[in-house]
Amino acid sequence: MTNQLRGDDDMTLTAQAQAPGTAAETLARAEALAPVLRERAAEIEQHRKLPADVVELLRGTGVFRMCWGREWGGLELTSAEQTRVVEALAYGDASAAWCAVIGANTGIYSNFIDQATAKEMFPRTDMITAGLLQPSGRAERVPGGYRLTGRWPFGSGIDHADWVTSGGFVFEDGKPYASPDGSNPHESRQFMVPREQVELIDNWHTTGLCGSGSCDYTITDVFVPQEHTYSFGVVHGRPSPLAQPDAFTRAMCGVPLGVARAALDHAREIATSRIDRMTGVAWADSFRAQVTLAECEADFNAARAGVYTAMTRQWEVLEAGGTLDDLTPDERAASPLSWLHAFRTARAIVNRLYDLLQTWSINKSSPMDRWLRDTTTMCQHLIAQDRILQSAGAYLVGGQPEFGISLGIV
Amino acid sequence: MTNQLRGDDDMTLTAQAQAPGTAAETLARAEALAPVLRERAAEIEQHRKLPADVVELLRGTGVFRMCWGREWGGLELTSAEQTRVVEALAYGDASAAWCAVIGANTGIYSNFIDQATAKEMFPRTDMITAGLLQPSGRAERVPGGYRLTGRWPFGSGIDHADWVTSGGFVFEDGKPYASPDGSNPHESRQFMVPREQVELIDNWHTTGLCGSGSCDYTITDVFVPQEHTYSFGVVHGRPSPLAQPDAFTRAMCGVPLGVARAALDHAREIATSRIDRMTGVAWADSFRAQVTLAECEADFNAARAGVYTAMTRQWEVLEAGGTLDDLTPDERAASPLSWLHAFRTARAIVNRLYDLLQTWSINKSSPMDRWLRDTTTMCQHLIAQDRILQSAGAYLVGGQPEFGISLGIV
Amino acid sequence: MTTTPEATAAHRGEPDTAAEILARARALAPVLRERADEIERNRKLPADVVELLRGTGVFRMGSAREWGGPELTSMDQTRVVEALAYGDASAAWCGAIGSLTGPIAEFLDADVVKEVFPRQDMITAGVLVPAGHAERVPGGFLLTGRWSFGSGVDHSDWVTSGAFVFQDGEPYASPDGSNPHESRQFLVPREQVELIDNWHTTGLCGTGSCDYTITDVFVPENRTYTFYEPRGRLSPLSTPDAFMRMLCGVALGVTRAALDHAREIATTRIDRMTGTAWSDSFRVQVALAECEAAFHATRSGVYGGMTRLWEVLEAGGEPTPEERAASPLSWLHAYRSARSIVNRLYDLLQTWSINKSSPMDRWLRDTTTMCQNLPAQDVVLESVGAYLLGGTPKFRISLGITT
Amino acid sequence: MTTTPEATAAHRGEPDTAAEILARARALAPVLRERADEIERNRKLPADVVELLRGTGVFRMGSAREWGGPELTSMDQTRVVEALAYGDASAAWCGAIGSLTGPIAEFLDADVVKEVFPRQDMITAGVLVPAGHAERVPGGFLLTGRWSFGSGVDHSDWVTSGAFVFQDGEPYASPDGSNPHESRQFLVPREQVELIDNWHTTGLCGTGSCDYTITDVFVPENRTYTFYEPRGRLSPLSTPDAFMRMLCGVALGVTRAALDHAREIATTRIDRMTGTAWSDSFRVQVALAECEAAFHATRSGVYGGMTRLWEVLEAGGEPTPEERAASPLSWLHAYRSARSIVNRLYDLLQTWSINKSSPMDRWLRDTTTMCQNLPAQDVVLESVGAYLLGGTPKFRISLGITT
Repeated sequence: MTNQLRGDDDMTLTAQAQAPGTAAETLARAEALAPVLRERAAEIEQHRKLPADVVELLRGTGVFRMCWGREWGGLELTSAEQTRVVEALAYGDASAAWCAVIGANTGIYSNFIDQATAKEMFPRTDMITAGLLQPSGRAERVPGGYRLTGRWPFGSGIDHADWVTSGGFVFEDGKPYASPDGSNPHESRQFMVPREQVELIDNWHTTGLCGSGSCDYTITDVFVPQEHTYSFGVVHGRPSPLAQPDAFTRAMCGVPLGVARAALDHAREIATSRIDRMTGVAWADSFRAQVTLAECEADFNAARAGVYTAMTRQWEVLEAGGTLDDLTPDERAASPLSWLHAFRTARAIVNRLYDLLQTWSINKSSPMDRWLRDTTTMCQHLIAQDRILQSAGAYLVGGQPEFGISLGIV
Repeated sequence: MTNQLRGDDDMTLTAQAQAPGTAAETLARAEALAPVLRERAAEIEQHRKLPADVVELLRGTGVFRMCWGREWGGLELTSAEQTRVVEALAYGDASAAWCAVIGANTGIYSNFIDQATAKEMFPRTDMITAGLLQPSGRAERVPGGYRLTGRWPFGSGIDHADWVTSGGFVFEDGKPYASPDGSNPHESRQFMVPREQVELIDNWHTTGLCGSGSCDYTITDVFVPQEHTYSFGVVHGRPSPLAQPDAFTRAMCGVPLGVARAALDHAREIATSRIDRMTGVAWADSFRAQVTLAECEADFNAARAGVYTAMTRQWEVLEAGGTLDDLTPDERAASPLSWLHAFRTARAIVNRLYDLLQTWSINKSSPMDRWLRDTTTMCQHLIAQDRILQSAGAYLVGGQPEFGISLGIV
Repeated sequence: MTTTPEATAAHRGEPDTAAEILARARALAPVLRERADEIERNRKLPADVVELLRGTGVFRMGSAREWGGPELTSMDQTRVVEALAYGDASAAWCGAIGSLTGPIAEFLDADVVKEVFPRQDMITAGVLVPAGHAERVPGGFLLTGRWSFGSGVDHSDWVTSGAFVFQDGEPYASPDGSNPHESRQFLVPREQVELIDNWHTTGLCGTGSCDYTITDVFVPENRTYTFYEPRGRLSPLSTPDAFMRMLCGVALGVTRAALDHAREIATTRIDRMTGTAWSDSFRVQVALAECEAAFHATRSGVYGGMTRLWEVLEAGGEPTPEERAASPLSWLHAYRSARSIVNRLYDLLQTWSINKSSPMDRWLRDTTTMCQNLPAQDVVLESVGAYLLGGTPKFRISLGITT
Repeated sequence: MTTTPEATAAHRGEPDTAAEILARARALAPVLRERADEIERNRKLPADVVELLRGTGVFRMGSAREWGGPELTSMDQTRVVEALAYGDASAAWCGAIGSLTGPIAEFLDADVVKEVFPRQDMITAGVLVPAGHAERVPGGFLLTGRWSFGSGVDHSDWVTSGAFVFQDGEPYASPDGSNPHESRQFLVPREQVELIDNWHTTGLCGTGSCDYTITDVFVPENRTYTFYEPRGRLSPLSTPDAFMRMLCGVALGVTRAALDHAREIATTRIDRMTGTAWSDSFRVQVALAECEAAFHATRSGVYGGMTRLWEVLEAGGEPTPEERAASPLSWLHAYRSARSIVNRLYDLLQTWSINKSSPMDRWLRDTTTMCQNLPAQDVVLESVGAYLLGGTPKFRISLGITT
């Protein structure tokens, strides 16, 4: 009843043999899948990665196709539409939504890869790429490509991926390789490797987001052809708002927003009917419940509006053919700041609601337990770290951002 | 009734012709003076410095004598006793208490000055020293002393002082003067100058602490004899817990603690009798008032206990002949951290109580208005700045403290 | 010759578009900033500042097209108030309050509107809370009472005041039994109102929000109204919460001003003790970025909720509970975030904030005082919470509930 | 031959001083830390861990001298609980709960104490909230009910449970008219209690705080008691709030452990992206120092308030309202500060916190769960606020009010 993320569409899951063709249909399927994900959340958590059929359920919503351009047969959703889909999935389960948004980025990566090669690599637009972009591996230049070796942490969804993308520093004859144009004393690139050539290490035992399977992985002396490597500084695809270096982090904040909305609805539903045992007062008439819920709603509304406002403005400018430099500094900083704010606000809301429900929260049978752990864990992701504040703040006052890519500065 | 700082002593103000002889008597006089200060708070604020007779009322409590050793005829209160006296005065008025604790430090400075000179400079132990210790002036070495010139900000209570102490960098022949032992490439010292040789600049117009008269002042080419200069690195007086470089900042946190207690008592008194106009519910039965007041009490108790616990432990060690190095790192860091925590907690409490009382707070006739502005302003003092956190944190993890003196590291 | 009211307004050179009013408000902001100290000391707006405000069109921005007004949306009105508050909070506050003339006209009969508001830039001020006593007499009421917090009453043309209705000294119940003790709003000419000079406050000092009294003044029946009976054209401005919507622009404008001030300082300052540039300092970078993040979310929440509510109301629809709730929650969030951001920036600038010559001093006091205003009080949270949980909201007007 | 009980205890090698118990608790902490993961997975204390705890003397620390116990002050008891919690929160929680045997003895007749507690290191656990039904029968009561959150019941010797008293199926009123429906505590041997395996929680997972039932068990009159009728020597431990005093040591011990853990890491870590040592990072320095400041104040508040209350009670005095209020407020403050500090440190260590191999994961979950325990709930604030304002406190026992 209070689920703002639910549409009126009563599409059944069986209808999904046919791929969705519109943003509305994808969103409707995501909304329809949410209760299924909610029911399976405990199982997903115990599995410590998505069960194979859950991956297929996600695929059926079209989420993995949402970032691909129309010319590829993709859905080409706007960032705002993508985020709504992610919210809808996270309303069901955070780990599933996390893997969904990671996998959906495949369409974005394709913009940075040689287009003919991309067509070979991705015969279908619902294929999944996973991996860690931060350069943690070592790539030795060899004729026609590189030999890649390394260990990367946090490979969310990698087990069910088709391709693995990994950041690596480039070496030549064992020495750091500098960019020929002198721009970078030690170049790093992204390397695409088929899933089969990657070894997983079963070490994803965490406070929350337990089902995302974000384990470490290794790649050992694998040959990667030059055309399977790319850099976010060079666009090969059609210029579009999604062919931008910050594009792949935009929709992630749908995960905390969806979880927070779920927790708000859960707490409201309980508060609507509960009676305080000690005093006999209905929670609906209790100052404590009223004020806590209203404060959380206020924070949620602002955090969510901040995300969509920044995202919509950015899309307008980019779609009109502009670049991120055409945004005002405030507008440009607003993007990463709104993501961080969504993560942190979602977690604060879940903490407050956990306390509102007191001992009703602590049992594993309550979703509050999982949401508390999920939001705490996702706030440790780079996107919610102080480094994002540092970078945006430095950008605004003329200092040196530690992590410029969050502002689309490559 | 709820005034925890008030004793049972009903000593009248007229009895104060006789100087107090004990900590208890000084505290009792401070408590007796508090209501007088409260009544005159608006006048003190408008005056932008303490009226002359208020200075005399403070002198009558013995506060200015509290840091002097017994051998000087002083009261030699422990740091904890001093802080209680300051709390009692701040319960009446923050600006008066601020000037009191500044002036009271005279007895501490005397430990670092040649003792024969100090006896000449301070024929009485209720004389007042004020000034800014951070080196902002320039002192040229000349035969027998220095010629001092400079402008210093924040000279709290300087107008009614007998002596002015000011930090200055030392120069010789116009060049930075290095310590002969090589320890300091550019030496700085404290310079004691009679009040008459100091010019005040009437620029103390602030959010709060308006009555402290903490204006800028200048000293222009004044000769300061060598023996009227000192450094906190060299003790001339009898070794004592007060002959320590951090001693003069210890009791300052009595000001925010006294103000917070005053605000708590004020809010409690009001909440005990007020009825909510819209609903007819007594505030005494209102969840909002109950929880706000109790949270503020909890925070206050902890902040205050933190101050006295650290202070008492430090005193024990120092009185037994130990040094600050005999404290554990945690104990040593606890001192400046507990001061900062008292300042910031007091301000947070006053803010919450201001909101509890809503439109009853905003009028200048409510003390909440002044307390809000006072606590906000005092939190900008170095003692409550992030620099203190940085210094204590760096000390605990082996980094470089920016402001070591807060930890007694000269 | 037929003349549309818009043409008339344009003919007189009065600002008649959102863009024009907003541009004039922005142009006035630096003037207001310069005069902020004087406005504060005056404890009410100086007469010429009132005229400067009038010149921007702020007082007419809520007037309907059919009366010759520009009828700005709530969003545009809020932008105007923000722009003024960027200059001075007290001036913007009085600007927002004074702009209620237009919306109030929607609750009066057309002939009364023509009589009392011959121009669209007249100022109505007053206190809506029923604090007075109105005795029914032939043709109207005898009004007596004392009201608190009458922002801008001194420079107003008309004063609107809430009062309980009595008949023969007894509480007057609605004839239809819906209300055991009716209350109404009463419009009284400024000249019949006495001011009490008691506005001495922490902040918003220049709003002149003093108490006022009205004593035995006859108010004709048709100069009284209730928010439950709009008589003009129904519009998103004729619901009772419309009066409070744009007021939170004051909080947003002050915060933006404080952020810009702090950023400007941070760009050039060097830390004396360590020699580090503030632009390279983690402390400064993170504090500013956190404040920007909070501000961006807060402001987006205000405009996002307001735009959605406007769309629904304009289409004649019924807002969902979430849409209704979002509106007062976003106001409260604006006031409280403004204050917490200003506090944080005040601390960021440390002793550079405390002097009266720094605008941080005024902004701290202004935002603190604003947070004591009804739309920022806990009662809003309590009421919205009750509404969402099926309890009984105390402050229903904030939710635009008229039934 | 006369033997004092203390001598006997010493003879048996049992720890009989605060110093000795504290030393043993500290020595056990690293063992508990190593076994924390196993304790958590077991969802209750493994049997040998219970014996390790027994060996420290924690279960006997509240037993009076006249029974051969060491009768630690509340402050010393809290220190012991802190020391255990430095190792593992669940073990410390059960240690604290199990130590209630001594205080409970003060509410029983001496001959009953000799019978039910032949040794001072026996464990009593259970739920004091009256959730059961006790029918008066000749010589005692027939007890039936289901209780939630029975921490440590599985390894206990005796189970104490609150229940409402009935006579002939009707609520039983106190003969003196003071209470329309009396409730009492009932002591039942562990064997007569059934456990329900439903303790699956966010944190404090190893406490085994599952539901339990008692069905139609006869409890002799003299194995029942109320906290309003102490029968032993009056002491600061025989007031009803004494049961909760030392429990907040769990929160303090966990926080100290987390602080030490974070400090140790911060001393050596280098930021990968910038190459800056954490020991030189403003972010790290300030976060750690703020947490230390909050911890120091919180802990001082607990011991300061507790010491003062102890002094007054021991001297037979009546605490002031502020002294009474300080006690439950300091517990709540300990739980809530612990959690906020652990959250802050969890974020400080970022992705190094999330893995189950980091103790931060467990401490985050433990402190979150602890905050849902009654002494950390808003009802404490509400009750203390009501008490200080002259309203009606709901949770009077936290204030030690028995009248």
